[in-house]
Amino acid sequence: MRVETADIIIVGAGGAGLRAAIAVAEADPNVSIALVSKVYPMRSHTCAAEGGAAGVIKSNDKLDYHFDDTVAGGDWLTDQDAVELFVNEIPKELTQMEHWGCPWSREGDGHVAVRPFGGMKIMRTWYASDKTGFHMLHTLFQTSLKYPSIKRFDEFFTTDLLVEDGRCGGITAIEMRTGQLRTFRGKAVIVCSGGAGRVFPFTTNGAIKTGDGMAMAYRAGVPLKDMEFVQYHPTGLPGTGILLTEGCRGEGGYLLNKDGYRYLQDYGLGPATEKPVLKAMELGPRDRLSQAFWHEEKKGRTIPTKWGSVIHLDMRHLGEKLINERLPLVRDLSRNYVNADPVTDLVPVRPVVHYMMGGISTDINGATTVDGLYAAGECACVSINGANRLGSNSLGELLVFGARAARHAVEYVKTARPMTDAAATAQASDVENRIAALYKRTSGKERVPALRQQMTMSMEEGCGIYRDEVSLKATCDVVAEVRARFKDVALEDKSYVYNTDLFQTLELGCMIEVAQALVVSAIERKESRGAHQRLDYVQRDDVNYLKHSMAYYNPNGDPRIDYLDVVITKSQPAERVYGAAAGGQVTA
Amino acid sequence: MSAATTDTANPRKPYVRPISKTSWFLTSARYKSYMVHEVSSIFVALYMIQLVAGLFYLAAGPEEWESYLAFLRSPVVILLTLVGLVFFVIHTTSWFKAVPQATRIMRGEEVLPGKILVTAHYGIWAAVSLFVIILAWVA
Amino acid sequence: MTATRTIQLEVLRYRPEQDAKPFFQTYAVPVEDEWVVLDALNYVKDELDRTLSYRWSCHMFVCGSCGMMINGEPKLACKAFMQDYPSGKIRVEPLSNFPIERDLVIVQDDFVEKLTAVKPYLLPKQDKTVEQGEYLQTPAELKKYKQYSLCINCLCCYAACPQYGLEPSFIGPAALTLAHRYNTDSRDAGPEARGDLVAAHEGVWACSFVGACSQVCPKDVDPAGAIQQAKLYSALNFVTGMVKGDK
Amino acid sequence: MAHSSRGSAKAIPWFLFAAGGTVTAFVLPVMLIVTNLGFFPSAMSYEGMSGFLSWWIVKLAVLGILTLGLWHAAHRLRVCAHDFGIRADELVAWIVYSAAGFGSVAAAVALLMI
Ligand SMILES: Cc1cc2nc3c(=O)[nH]c(=O)nc-3n(C[C@H](O)[C@H](O)[C@H](O)COP(=O)(O)OP(=O)(O)OC[C@H]3O[C@@H](n4cnc5c(N)ncnc54)[C@H](O)[C@@H]3O)c2cc1C
Ligand code: SF4
Ligand code: F3S
Ligand code: FES
Repeated sequence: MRVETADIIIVGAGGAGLRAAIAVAEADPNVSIALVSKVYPMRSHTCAAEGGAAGVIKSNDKLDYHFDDTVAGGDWLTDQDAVELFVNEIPKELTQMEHWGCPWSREGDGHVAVRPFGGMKIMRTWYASDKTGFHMLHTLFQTSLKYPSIKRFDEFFTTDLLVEDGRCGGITAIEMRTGQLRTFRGKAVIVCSGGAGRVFPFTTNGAIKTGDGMAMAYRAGVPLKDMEFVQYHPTGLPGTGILLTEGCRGEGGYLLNKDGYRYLQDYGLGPATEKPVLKAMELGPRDRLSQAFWHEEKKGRTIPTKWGSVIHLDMRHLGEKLINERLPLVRDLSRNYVNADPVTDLVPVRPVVHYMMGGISTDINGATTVDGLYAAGECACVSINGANRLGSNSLGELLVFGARAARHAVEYVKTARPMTDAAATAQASDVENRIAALYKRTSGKERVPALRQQMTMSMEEGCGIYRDEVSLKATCDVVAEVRARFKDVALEDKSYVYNTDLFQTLELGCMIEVAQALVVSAIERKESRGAHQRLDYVQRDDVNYLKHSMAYYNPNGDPRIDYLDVVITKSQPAERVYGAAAGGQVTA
Repeated sequence: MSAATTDTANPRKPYVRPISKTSWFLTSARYKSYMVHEVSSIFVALYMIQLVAGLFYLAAGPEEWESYLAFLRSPVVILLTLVGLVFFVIHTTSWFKAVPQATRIMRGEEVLPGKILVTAHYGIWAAVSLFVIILAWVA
Repeated sequence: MTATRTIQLEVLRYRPEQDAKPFFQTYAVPVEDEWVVLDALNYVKDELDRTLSYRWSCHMFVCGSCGMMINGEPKLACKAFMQDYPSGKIRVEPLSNFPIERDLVIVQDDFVEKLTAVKPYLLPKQDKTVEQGEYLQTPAELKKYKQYSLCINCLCCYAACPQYGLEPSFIGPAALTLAHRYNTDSRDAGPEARGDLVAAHEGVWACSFVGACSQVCPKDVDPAGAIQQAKLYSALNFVTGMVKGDK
Repeated sequence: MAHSSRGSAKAIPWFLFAAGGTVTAFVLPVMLIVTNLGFFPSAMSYEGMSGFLSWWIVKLAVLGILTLGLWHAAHRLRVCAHDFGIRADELVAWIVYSAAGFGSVAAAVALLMI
């Protein structure tokens, strides 16, 4: 088997992976980097992020305000040391992006502009019209081309981490165009493989967001933290799940039920003012908005369509000029996919799975419980998002913690002992045999698409916006069953060159593990907090559950769930207030 | 077969589709219309040669000039003229169409809309043409 | 979900391990009106034929993965709506002008190398540390290059450009456009700092302004326009260089 | 850089091509009508024409149109040859540009003779 070596191996070339690679290159040009990604970097799902990235820069704002919004937004399940670090570092990171050429939208005097975002008390979200993630990703990718120490392995599908004695020494990855398995040996591995929204059927996440890195780390013994917290974004297009950014509401869009009524005022988010007020109405946090939809649906006040119930997003009063300038992609998507022009029509929307608050458990340096193994970006959980991420915090997160993990890894590799050849070879050949078995198995009883569909549907049914013991148990059973049946899948495509049947199969394997960690964590959390809302335990329970759930892999059954204390420094848990009482700034 | 997951053999064999170097432009309407405006240059060249020759005839005196005019009246030249005219108009319109792409003018914060540029070109074209015709008329 | 009609999806297949050359395979696919061609391909992949390979991810025309020839036109499969193909027959092929790796998957190394070669990153005019804050840029200065920064690298323009097909050394529309994007950024030191690959024979001068690139671009980037402007820059640069006598 | 000398050799002809394209776009259609279709016998008469061309400013304008038109056509013909599959670009360039140069000089000479 061919072996590649590098000091630091980065799995994933999205926002987090690229930021990490550049940080390594800048910290020490002599540290060699292998940047491994299953898609070309610019295809990574960071490109889909629309709205913006929050960072304190304007004179009316304070780091403490960003801290408070984030901690409260996360329903106090955030680690406050991490949040503090995050809000301190993000303005520098965003400025750095500017220095690398990111085309941030500007004010008349040439300073970067900020826009309002849900759950934020003050306008602080930097944006590049409504293509922020796209511009950030391309800026990072193009900037990364400057550094000779970054060696890219585009379209290499990582299958496993190589771990010996609690120390990570590399990965195995399949070169997609030859089907050949390769070993990558290194002293540190940074996993930046993105989220896992695809474990649900209706999601804003791209096809590649299948939780591969989470599953790899999990199988290698690293706990997945807070997996039960799944963010539904309130405004996805019915049918496709394509996202209409929160910027739509930030700029002043309304959410209307079937009677044309701004129903959010009935859910503690009012009063309904004409101009948007931060932290109120449409600018409330995502968990609250998605939950309000669920209640409206139960009351029969949503509009039924072939793609499920919808409510309307009304942007007509914003005018064509503003929409073209600040929300051009939204207009493009709505016109194309639901045949509604926001300038003149109401746009149908519904909540859609968007983001995983949970992920690979790390400390504030991105380090995991395995030495030399780091994680950053959406696949990781440093706990700045807690029980509910605020929109526009994750683009910042992947910069801050991508760079931190990288810098820490650069220090680590200076003294790290490499893994032994024997162990690396043995593990790699296990992987090789596993894949060979997939090829050899003939006429498997099970088909990948059918298993995937069965699993994702049951996730939506039993583990959605609202959950209870019964629904969760049912989903848990389905996932366990799918996991068992997955052992019988056989490849229907036996070729080696760009075999997407193989990759979808490996991805399904990862999704099953992630789904199981998710459902079991959800069953065990017997309270309602942030995005985790239980119909059978409707209150937040700080006595028993002001803790992170930690799911540990179990090859033969349900994961073991353990708990870890939340880091609280200066903000004691309190009630989350939105609407008039939150005292948010009136925008524009 | 598991061997192919190691590097014993490289199974790649990228396929390159052949492109004809001499007839590629027949494969799409878009390319054909491009070739039409490229070919207009043949007529521009012919016309320029005709004009330069005409100058020499003019310099040579009235009789020579008369023979030049007679040449212009021959059916072949008339036919070529008519075809050339079509190509010239195609050249003009396709050239104008491309103007906003090749020149971006900022007006304050906005890029000057292409339509204005194109319209202006048509306006100037009309004015120039009218001017030449009047000049020829009064002569 | 009731399918409204069935279409014939003709897909150019090529499996390097078995086929000497590509061939068309037809699938009967029940489609919904709201679907895009990518949904039809996903239907084939899930229900009819696991061996079909193609790239896709975002399904919202922003990742640039799913460029392919659809009825002869380079398009994003996630932006090709069923309603626009009423005839009931859709022909899908890998992007023209690129080698076929397999089925609808093309080899795109060439583009990535060219993109790298044009130095598509900011070469700042002025040195400023992060602590000193952002470079100022007015909305008008932003607008000057913004359109050219919208390229998603989908390569539809390369598939449309005959000059690239004929002369693969041509740097091509998207890479040149990105070079121009930085050259015209008010924060950038400009064309001279970027070296003169753009002004080389295989740079802007290999473009004969066919314009097909801009006609097919799903993001209205207008690479043809960017290249013509870059020609003017290069030519002016050359002339001023000659006058100054440093070429 | 090796690139630049080769590449930039196209800068000057391209300038002339672009300028010529613009000028010809405005004037050629109407000029062709006037000169070749017999609608304007008095303007096209010997007296009319030589009188017209006795003005220096007119000579200059005509020279400008002819030179730019020739270079425009030459450059486009070079591209055309390439598009029709003729790959001897250097040779083609030499031929068409020489022809355009020769034509421009000839036009100047003829104008001086008038
Ligand atoms: C539609 C949408 C809009 C959003 N809008 C915003 C917003 O406005 N503001 C905000 O802050 N956040 C937003 N988010 C969230 C944010 O965009 C993501 O959390 C973030 O981009 C994730 O970045 P990442 O680098 O962690 O992962 P990604 O960008 O998803 O990158 C993952 C990388 O890992 C690689 N990879 C994965 N698996 C493997 C494997 N097995 N082998 C090799 N490589 C692998 C992939 O190839 C890819 O390169 C949005 C998300 C979505 C979906
Ligand atoms: S310029 Fe347009 S067509 Fe070309 S790669 Fe970029 S987005 Fe695609
Ligand atoms: S199609 Fe090709 S020739 Fe130029 S204008 Fe576009 S790059
Ligand atoms: S799937 Fe991303 S552009 Fe089509």
